[in-house]
Amino acid sequence: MGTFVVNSLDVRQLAYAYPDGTQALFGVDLSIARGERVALLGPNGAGKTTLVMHLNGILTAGHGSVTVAGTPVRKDTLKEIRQRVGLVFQDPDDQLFMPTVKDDVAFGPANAGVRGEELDRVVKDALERVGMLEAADRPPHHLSFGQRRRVAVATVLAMAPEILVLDEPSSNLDPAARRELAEILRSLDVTVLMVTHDLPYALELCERSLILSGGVIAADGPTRELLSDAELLAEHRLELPYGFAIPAV
Amino acid sequence: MGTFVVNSLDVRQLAYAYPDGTQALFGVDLSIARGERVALLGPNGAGKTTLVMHLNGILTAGHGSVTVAGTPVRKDTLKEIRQRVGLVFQDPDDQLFMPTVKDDVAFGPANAGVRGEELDRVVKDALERVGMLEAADRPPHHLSFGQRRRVAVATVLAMAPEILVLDEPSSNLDPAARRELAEILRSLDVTVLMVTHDLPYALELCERSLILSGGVIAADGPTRELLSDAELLAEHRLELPYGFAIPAV
Amino acid sequence: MGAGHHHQLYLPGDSVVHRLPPQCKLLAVFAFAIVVVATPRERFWAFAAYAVLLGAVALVARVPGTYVLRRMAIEVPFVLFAFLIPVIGLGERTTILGMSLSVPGLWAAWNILAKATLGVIASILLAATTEPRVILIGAQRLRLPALLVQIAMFMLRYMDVIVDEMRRMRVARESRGFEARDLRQVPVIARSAGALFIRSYERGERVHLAMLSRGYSGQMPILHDISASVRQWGIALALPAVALAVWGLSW
Amino acid sequence: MHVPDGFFNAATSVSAGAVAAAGVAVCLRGARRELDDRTAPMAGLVAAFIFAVQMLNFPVAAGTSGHLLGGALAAILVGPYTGVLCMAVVLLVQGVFFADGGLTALGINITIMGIVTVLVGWGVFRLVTRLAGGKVALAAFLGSLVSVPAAALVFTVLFWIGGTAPIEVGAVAAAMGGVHVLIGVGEAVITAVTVSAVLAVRPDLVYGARGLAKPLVLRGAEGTSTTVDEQPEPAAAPGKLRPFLLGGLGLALVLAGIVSFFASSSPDGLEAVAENKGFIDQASDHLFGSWALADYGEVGGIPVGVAGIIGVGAVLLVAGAVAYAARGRAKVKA
Ligand SMILES: Nc1ncnc2c1ncn2[C@@H]1O[C@H](COP(=O)(O)OP(=O)(O)OP(=O)(O)O)[C@@H](O)[C@H]1O
Ligand SMILES: Nc1ncnc2c1ncn2[C@@H]1O[C@H](COP(=O)(O)OP(=O)(O)OP(=O)(O)O)[C@@H](O)[C@H]1O
Ligand SMILES: [Mg+2]
Ligand SMILES: [Mg+2]
Repeated sequence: MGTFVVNSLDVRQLAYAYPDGTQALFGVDLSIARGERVALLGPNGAGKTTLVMHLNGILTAGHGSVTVAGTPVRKDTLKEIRQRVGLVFQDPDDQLFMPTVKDDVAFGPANAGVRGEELDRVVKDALERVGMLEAADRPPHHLSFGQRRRVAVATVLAMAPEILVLDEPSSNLDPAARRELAEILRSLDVTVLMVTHDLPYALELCERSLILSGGVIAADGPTRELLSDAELLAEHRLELPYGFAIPAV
Repeated sequence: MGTFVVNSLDVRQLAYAYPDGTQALFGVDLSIARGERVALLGPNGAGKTTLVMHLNGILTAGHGSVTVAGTPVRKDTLKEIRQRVGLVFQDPDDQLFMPTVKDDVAFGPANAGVRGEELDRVVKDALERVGMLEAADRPPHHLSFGQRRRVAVATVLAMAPEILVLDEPSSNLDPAARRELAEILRSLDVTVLMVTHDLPYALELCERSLILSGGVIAADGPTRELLSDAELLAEHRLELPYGFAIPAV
Repeated sequence: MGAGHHHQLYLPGDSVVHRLPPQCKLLAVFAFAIVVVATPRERFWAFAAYAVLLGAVALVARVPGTYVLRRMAIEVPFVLFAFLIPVIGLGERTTILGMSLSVPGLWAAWNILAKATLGVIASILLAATTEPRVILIGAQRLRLPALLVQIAMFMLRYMDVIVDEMRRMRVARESRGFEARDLRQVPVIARSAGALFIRSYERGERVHLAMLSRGYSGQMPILHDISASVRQWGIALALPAVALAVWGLSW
Repeated sequence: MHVPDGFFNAATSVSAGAVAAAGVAVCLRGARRELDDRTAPMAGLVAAFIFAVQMLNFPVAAGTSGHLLGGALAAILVGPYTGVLCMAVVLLVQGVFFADGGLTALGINITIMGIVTVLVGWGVFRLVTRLAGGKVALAAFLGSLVSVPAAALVFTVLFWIGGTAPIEVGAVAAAMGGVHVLIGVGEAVITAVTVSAVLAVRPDLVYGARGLAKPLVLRGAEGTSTTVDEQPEPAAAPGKLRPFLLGGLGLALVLAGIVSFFASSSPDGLEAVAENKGFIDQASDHLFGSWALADYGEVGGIPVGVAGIIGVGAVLLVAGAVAYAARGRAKVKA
């Protein structure tokens, strides 16, 4: 009896157009296995955010299908899907809405039925990990941008999802927080898909990368290999930053 | 007869508390000479955005003073100050408000009295520089985050300010756009103050850096020197990224 | 809450009516409303003529009748009220379809229905052919105090911001496993509603500051020329002028 | 409560228009004191919020519906002058963009829903804050609670005098009053919650509670700290109570004056008189009888027209006096 392996994420022929008519995705195919950490690279306007929004059903496929851990994303499975997939938005303002940081972080676990002391513990733990415990009682919209980004990450960590999808999580973080986030991600035993423009960060964290460009997957392979291919990178407005050299293994 | 040199920016003993009581600045002192390009570094929540908002009078000093090119920032000088200082906000959503990208970029110059063909030319030019000319007729809130950031930069470029203040302009930009922005900044003959968490970018662009930490200036000196001082950096949650080495001169 | 539906108020188009400068249209609609209201209620055919006039405007502007009908729902409360007046009204009574109705009440009901409906349709046509922002620029041209125009401008913007923030908050809630199914969830909505006010305000405030930092001084810069030619005034004022003529001829 | 075209007779519409115009003019003056470039967007937000709040409709007996008004909320958040302006803008936008409320009834709508609610709401709010010492949420609750039925009452009285439909005033008053007391409770809860929420995180935004800020701290290079106790710009304190009471009194007088003036133009009343005197025919033949903006042939032009002009004159006089008084106060303070 062979084990039957279910991919964490399976996207087939996904196409999507925004209500105003702009088509952003033109048939995206990708699979991510359980426990993988994958970087999603690509130029501005490539459709990364649009793709990511499909992974927990915030946008619903115009065409094609999205399957999360074997469950297709459909109206009736949304609740389950959203418990499994934790999404950190590109804009922290999209993520935070409760009157205090504490309440905001507690919101997800509370919806999943966590209560009382257990809830307090989960909240405290998540805030501690991102270094925002002191701000627990402040309103999230009165934090600095980077602080909001950290709280946004905490709201998702608190839900302990199986699959973590992060849309440019390191932008606006100070360098130490950026490294701490990398450590958190490495310490978790979850599948990670991370959108980023920070190629060294992708290399540091993710074995594998995808390049999304013009609404389709243009390349898929080991990060180290993709980043060594200057021509491929240049084609998709990617390039290694000044002063950076791919470290030897 | 010695020439009398006026600094572009002079901040003296600036302190500020937000209306909810959080004090963000505790006595900031800094001077930036005409034509300098200076990076403003510091951890999340250090007060960088708060400081930057004082430079064109969006926030008004609780204590202390801000002087722009010899003119103190006061109620009656605000109009003049705002023509001189162009500010790119950390969150592009705060910056864009008109129904189309084109109108948004035209807003500043139109307020300054530019009209007709001249206005069209200015707008086209600014959009071209950031590579967003094609989106001229789209509504800004229908753009991707990185595209919005570029338009935000264009709105300020179109005003041709003497002093350019940018709050994390490179975050969410794709690597090519990040380099192009650096080229634009280098090509302009203006004073630049740039907030950033991207230390290699600061090194690439700015001779001099300031570290703001806990609401006061903690260090001020040549970028190369500051970035070589690992202890100083660590004290303020700064560190050079993985795989980066300060290039030899 | 339908605070955002002003997006659907405007039907983009390129008709003569669409192209008229906003100040002309505004004045025309106000003048028309005054003529309608000033028409004695006994002059049935004058009201018919007004209706035909509005129909002609709708035709020229290519505003579909179904659209106008849908938007007329705003009138429903008063239509109901109008139907009640004859029943609860005082004075001499008559019997129609077996119901005892007040005669002055019937007149009053007709009066309200006819005039309110014509007024509503005129406003609908104005809003359907002119963008809200542009209407305000027109109002500014007509010397509506700048402060009022400014408040109205911000109000329109904030309607967007509120709707936008509401959408963001809803998406954020749902993506963390929240479903508004039953009443137990009301407190959550209520708590986040408190945050909504501040959030909308603060976002709007930052945007306003961004406007200030780009030289905004209380008046929107005129990016597109909207000065009206004599001919355009003529076209616009044709509506109230013809209505006035009808009014004059109606005795 | 949005009155459409054709609901009130011309005299009432014109008089109310004059009251509204005078009121708005006074408030434009007064608002300059309350409003700087920083609070202008606040006025816009309050207007948008009130617009949204007014979309919550409740059925009222007699087939109409009532909704939350928001005048008290506006007054507490942005001050009474600006509050009236916000309400006026909301009504203007509703009338012009949404066809909600007739363009010729704008004056009536602004008078009832803008001026009356703000004056009553703010008056009660200030009274309570003064008597109960700073209990802002409570004052907000009571202010808006009273303001709604007050507006309903004014509506009923105006309709009785100048409405175009002959109905029994008692019944209308009971229905309107009853339902609006209930609406008032709903509005009071929303106002109190909103005001407390804003007060908790942005106390500087509540006009009715301006005042306090902590001293700033300066940090020196060697970790020294000094406290500076200077307040850059003392925020304008809420206006005195008396001008508003005076204003309210003035408005009440004016309305009462107009009301009694035109009491005779209420259809049944006047009709009786007219028939007695046998001047209905005469009136409708009369040149001015048809000139009058009046809805009514049977009302006749001259009395209404002339009365209208006199009424308008009176309104302008009183409004001018109120404006003068308010300005005088501001000067004394400065
Ligand atoms: N709400 C929207 N309505 C219409 N078009 C949109 C909307 N959001 C994004 N788009 C368009 O869809 C395309 C893909 O946008 P998306 O946000 O997915 O890009 P992205 O890859 O995330 O870019 P970035 O790196 O800048 O975040 C772009 O062309 C963008 O202009
Ligand atoms: N609107 C606000 N109300 C109250 N406190 C605020 C507000 N905005 C920021 N703060 C607080 O002021 C301090 C400085 O914030 P600021 O936004 O200036 O930080 P920053 O240096 O720009 O950080 P980042 O790198 O995260 O953008 C922080 O402690 C923050 O929580
Ligand atoms: Mg994106
Ligand atoms: Mg910042």
